[in-house]
Amino acid sequence: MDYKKKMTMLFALVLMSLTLPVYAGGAQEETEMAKDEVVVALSADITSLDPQGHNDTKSEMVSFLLFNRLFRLNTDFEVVPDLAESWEQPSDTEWVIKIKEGVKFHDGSEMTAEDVKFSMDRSKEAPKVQQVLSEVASIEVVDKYTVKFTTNSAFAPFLYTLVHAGTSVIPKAYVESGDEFAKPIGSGPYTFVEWISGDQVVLKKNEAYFDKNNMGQSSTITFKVIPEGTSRTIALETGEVDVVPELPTIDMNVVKDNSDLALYEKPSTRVDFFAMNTEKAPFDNVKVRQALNYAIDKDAIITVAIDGAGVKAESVLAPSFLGYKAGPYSYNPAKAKELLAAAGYPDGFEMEIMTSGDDRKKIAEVIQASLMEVGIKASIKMLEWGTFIDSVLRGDEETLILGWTSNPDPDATLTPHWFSGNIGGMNFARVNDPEMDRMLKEGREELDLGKREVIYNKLHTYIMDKAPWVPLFVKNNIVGANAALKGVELSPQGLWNLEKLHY
Amino acid sequence: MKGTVLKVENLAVRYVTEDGIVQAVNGIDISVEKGSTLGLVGETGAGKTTTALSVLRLIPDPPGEVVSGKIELDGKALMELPESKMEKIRGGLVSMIFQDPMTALNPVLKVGDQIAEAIKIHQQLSQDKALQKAREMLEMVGIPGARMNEYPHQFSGGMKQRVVIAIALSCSPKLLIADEPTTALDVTIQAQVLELMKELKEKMDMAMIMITHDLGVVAEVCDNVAIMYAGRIVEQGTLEEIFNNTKHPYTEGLFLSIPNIDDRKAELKPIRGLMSDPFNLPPGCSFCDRCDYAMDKCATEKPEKVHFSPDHFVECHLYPDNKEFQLKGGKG
Amino acid sequence: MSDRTLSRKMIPATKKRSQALDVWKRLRKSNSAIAGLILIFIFLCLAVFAPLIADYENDALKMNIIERLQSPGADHWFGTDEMGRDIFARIVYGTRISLFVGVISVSIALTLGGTLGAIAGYYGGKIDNIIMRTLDVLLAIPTILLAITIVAALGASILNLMIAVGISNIPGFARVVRAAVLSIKDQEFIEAARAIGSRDHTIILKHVLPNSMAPIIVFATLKVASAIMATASLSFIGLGIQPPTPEWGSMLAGGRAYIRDNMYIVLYPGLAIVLTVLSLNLIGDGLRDALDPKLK
Amino acid sequence: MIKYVIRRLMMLFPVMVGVIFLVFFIISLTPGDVATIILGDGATEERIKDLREELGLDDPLIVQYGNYMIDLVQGDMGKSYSTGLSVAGEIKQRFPNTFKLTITAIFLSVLISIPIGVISATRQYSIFDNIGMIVALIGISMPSFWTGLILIILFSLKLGWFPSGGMKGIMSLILPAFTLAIASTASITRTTRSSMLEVIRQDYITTAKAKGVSRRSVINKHALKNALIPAVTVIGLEFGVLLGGAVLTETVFSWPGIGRLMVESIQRKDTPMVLGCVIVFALSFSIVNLIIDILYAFIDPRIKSNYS
Repeated sequence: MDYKKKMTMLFALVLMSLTLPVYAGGAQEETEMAKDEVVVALSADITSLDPQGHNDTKSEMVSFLLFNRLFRLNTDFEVVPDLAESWEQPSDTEWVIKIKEGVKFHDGSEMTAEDVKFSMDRSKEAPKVQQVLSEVASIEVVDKYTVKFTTNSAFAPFLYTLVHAGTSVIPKAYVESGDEFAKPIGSGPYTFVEWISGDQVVLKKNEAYFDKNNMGQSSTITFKVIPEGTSRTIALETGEVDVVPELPTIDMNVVKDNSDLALYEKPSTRVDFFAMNTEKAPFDNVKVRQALNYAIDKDAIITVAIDGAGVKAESVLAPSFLGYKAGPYSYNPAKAKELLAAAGYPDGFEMEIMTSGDDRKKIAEVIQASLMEVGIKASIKMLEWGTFIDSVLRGDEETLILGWTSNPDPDATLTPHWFSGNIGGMNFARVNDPEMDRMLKEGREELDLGKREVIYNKLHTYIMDKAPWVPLFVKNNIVGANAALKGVELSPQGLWNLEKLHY
Repeated sequence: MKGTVLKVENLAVRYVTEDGIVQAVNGIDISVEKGSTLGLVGETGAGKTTTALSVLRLIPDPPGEVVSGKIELDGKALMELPESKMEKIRGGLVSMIFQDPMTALNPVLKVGDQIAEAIKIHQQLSQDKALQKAREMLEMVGIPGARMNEYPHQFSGGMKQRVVIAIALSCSPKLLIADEPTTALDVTIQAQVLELMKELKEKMDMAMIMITHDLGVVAEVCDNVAIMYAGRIVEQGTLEEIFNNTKHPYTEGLFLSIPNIDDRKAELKPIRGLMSDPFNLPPGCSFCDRCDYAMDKCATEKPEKVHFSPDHFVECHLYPDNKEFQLKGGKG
Repeated sequence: MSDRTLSRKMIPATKKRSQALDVWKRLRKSNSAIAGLILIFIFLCLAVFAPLIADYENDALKMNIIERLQSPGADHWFGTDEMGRDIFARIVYGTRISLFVGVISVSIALTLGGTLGAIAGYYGGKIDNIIMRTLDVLLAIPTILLAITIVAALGASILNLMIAVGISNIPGFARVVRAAVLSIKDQEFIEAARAIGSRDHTIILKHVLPNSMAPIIVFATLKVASAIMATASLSFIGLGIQPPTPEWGSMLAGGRAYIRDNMYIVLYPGLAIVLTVLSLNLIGDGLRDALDPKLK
Repeated sequence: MIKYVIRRLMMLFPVMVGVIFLVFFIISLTPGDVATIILGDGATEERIKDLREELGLDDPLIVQYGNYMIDLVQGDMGKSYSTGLSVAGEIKQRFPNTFKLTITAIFLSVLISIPIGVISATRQYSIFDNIGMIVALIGISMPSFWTGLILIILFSLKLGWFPSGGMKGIMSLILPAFTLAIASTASITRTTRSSMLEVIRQDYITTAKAKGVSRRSVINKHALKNALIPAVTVIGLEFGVLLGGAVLTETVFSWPGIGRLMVESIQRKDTPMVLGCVIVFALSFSIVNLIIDILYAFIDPRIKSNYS
């Protein structure tokens, strides 16, 4: 036998031995004709199956199917009860919540107030989500189905904190068994089957789900990790996946033009913004900040960075928020130049934009180009996410680009961003303004909606006048799905209620 | 004589390289009788190996090409044969032993297999039978049969040359071409190998071409001698004629440049200069610029053959006019 | 043929000149190497004369939303990108960056790796062992992974990119230089230099290195090509050169989402990379063949 | 022979110790505080301090390194900073995928490049030689993510022959393996060609021809085996290139391998995970090269006798 033949044989053998078992799986899959399975494309792998061990939207999607929280948000971002049966507020700082009776975990055991307290206590300690319940001072078991939360102070948006995945209720007995969420037990509409790291998460319908109105619709939901945007769209076109929650905006037309596919679009609550570090010159000068608000061409950003799938942001929150008020700026390079000259920079200056991620890189490029028009030379510094956050917390940046999605109560976004105590935290512009602090406190403690609206109205005007940010745009959530797929619902955060997906 | 085994007529070979054309062999005639040995003598680059490779039709092409010539081996006109037929002839009718036993054996194949391969090709034997025969061949050249499963690097130089000989003789060729078979060996081993070749030649009744630049080797094994210089045979004759009746100044030069055992004080007289540039051979006699006897016409005219006996001829301008001319023998 | 064998045995000084000539003669025979040389020459011209071809600020950097995503045509030979910048202009200026990054990172690797390799090869023994075993550590990590780790640590910038690609290529150069030095250091003219009392560093710099240049040049040529590729790969991971610098790798990585509808956005920078890398490889291969007398 | 293998394996230890130290050092240069990264937004100073203490981040680098090595020797690769999952478990899941991909790619690449190299050498300067070499070189001249995307568009979107990504069955292996393979085809082709060119000029090839061995057989039996020796070395080195290339290919083809894991971990400054990946990369690269060296013995009997 000559060597060529030997090599060929050897190759064939290795190829076979490598792929036979895998191939068997593939063949099996093809014979399964009935479409009772939904495949969801994820842009990154989930980080944890422990609902208190992650704080990212991918893991959240899975957690929402495996676990329940006391409350949940509907597609309009209104708080609706999930596990909670009823609730009352005996005082400004006390919340008594009764959970539904007879809720069973996936292992068949019943959920009690003991589990709720355990989960909330664990949440307060869990590194990734400890900030969620930071306003909660204590949790007590009142009876088998009732718990009482005590907050540090009057806290209007309290219920909104209980929709976070970090407040999912997990069985105390399971956690104490030490399985470390290798095979998580929850109470949700789907049960865990497997997680193949970097590849997929498979969930199976929970036939014994307590909420008959919100039962899982298809027998299996598989989350497939497809990091590359173009590949995600192609997988949707070839039918390898059924729904793409984060469809690249550039591919919207591909989906629109394909009769087998459907495009879903809904405004989000995420504001992408350009923040200036007010501690650093020249951004300590309000005129400079205002100049930049005039100089940056938001329309261009929307066109280039998100292919038109969004609207201009006129203030630091999305328009749907309580007390929203648009700022006074519009694209006007001439005015920007005037302000710069008034601030003592008629020839502009050099500055640095810091950000992270490919999408933001594009935003940065457009801003860079806009600023060039008014004589400002901006350089872009791209950092890895972890490094970026760390630098931002330390205040290393001159300016930065970031986006922020929050729970629908305005305080959840305004306090982190504008309260002076959060410098070194989420107060990206490092604004230390007693007037702002005062208004923020007033807003969070005011339980009357009408009065709150007025307070926040003023706050918006005040912030936009000081102009530490240039709010850029509010992006639409774009979901691409197979046209035959039913139950595709979007909330301001994106694909929502995944248990309803089915053919 | 028992008939002619090899007859080469007007063979010319050239190499076309990037730097120009090398006229390696320029119209030579050779014939080898059955059972006899022809010594092909000359210095490096004279075209000896090229001549040998032409007989096997193994001139690397490109860059080599046979310009003209007829080669008849055992009555077959080789130049006309298709490659497939030629494969049957190589190793079957004619075999070759190469200069450097160190590189002539494939380092990654067992020696037994290398011998058996030739046997299998030419005698259509099964693998087992061929290996059996290979073992016999190995023993015939004086190597224990058990060593046939070893690899070439496990053998010494002399042993390797014996293996090469075993390969060459494995199919009892009619003609054996030995290209400086002893040059690369130690002096003591040289004699052994020569002796072995001589012995096997007699035993198998082969004809042989012994390519060498060593006149000692020639004296030892050859019946006839052809002296090559720059692609031409400048003098040819029987051993006796060449050694005792030297005619060509180049032949004389060769003799004068070997040390004389009988007279150790005798001064060596090497041939002066280097061989002419093979890219650019002079129009006349190629040897003329190194020749002590050179005349004006040597530089411009090619010398003709001058016969002294049916077998003995020389190509030199000294003789056509004066057949009695005697070389000075280094004394002048 | 015999005279050629002789010429190779001549003394190094004359050998060098005749060898260079010889190499050039043989290189000239290789059509593909010549094609490579011509292409590289064109790219070099583009790099040098970029300002005559296109305006950096206006064509390559300035955003022009109205003209974004235009297909190749008379106004924009290679079309425009998502910000309306002229792709041709960006490619022309990108030539500067790509060649610069390739050459500098290889120079870093060559200087550091070459020094280590030369010392290891020349002194041998313990020093050789220590240097080469240490480099084994670098060698055990695949080049690109090492580069990624280093860029991640230093932060993405042109300089850091060159440092990372340079460092990760050190062991390769050390090995090649060491082998070249080993093959030359025991030759007689080195002995001769030592005999007349030349110092070690003089011997290495004046005698050993110039005579072992051939394989190093080949290796360096090929490595410039792979450095350009590595830069593109790093861009894909998001560790490439920062915008708006027109660099081919980041143009490719940044434009890849447009591959469906506006293929030309990634087609031309891709072709620029392919052609440059290809021609460097062709030159390297041609040189290698031309320098290797065995392959004639 | 066994002695040799053992000695080579022993030599791996100092190398791995060095590799781990090097990576430890490089990652320590990476800006960003792990504790802050893990805790993310809104973490209190106190919590960050606690976590730093818990992870031993305030210890000098050398102490951290020592602790890591002590755990490693006991078979504990630690837990991922970002997910809390066991590094060993994660790698156990991911590495076979990368291995499957790279091995298939190596075989594809060998299958393509050896014949091209051999034919190019036997027909030096012919059209085939020129075109073959240029095609092989174009392979290494294309950025693999670019090639990958083009292949996906062509073969899964337009033609529907292969899945666009993921890891399901032999079909899903082909595109990524091919993408990876073409990047290393050139150097193997190049080496095969030049060593073949050298080999077919050797005396023993003339010997074989003089024996009457046919042209085919001379190439396949006598020349190829000798020419493969240098080619095999390059195949070993290319394995490293392929492992590196896997980083990109795995992303484009959604292949759940260790290359992607490593890059993601670097970006999260997940030191234990990065170290785990690097160890596995370096080990497999070194072991493949050891296997290659042993393979020599089967091709080249001269080397076998040198083992001691």
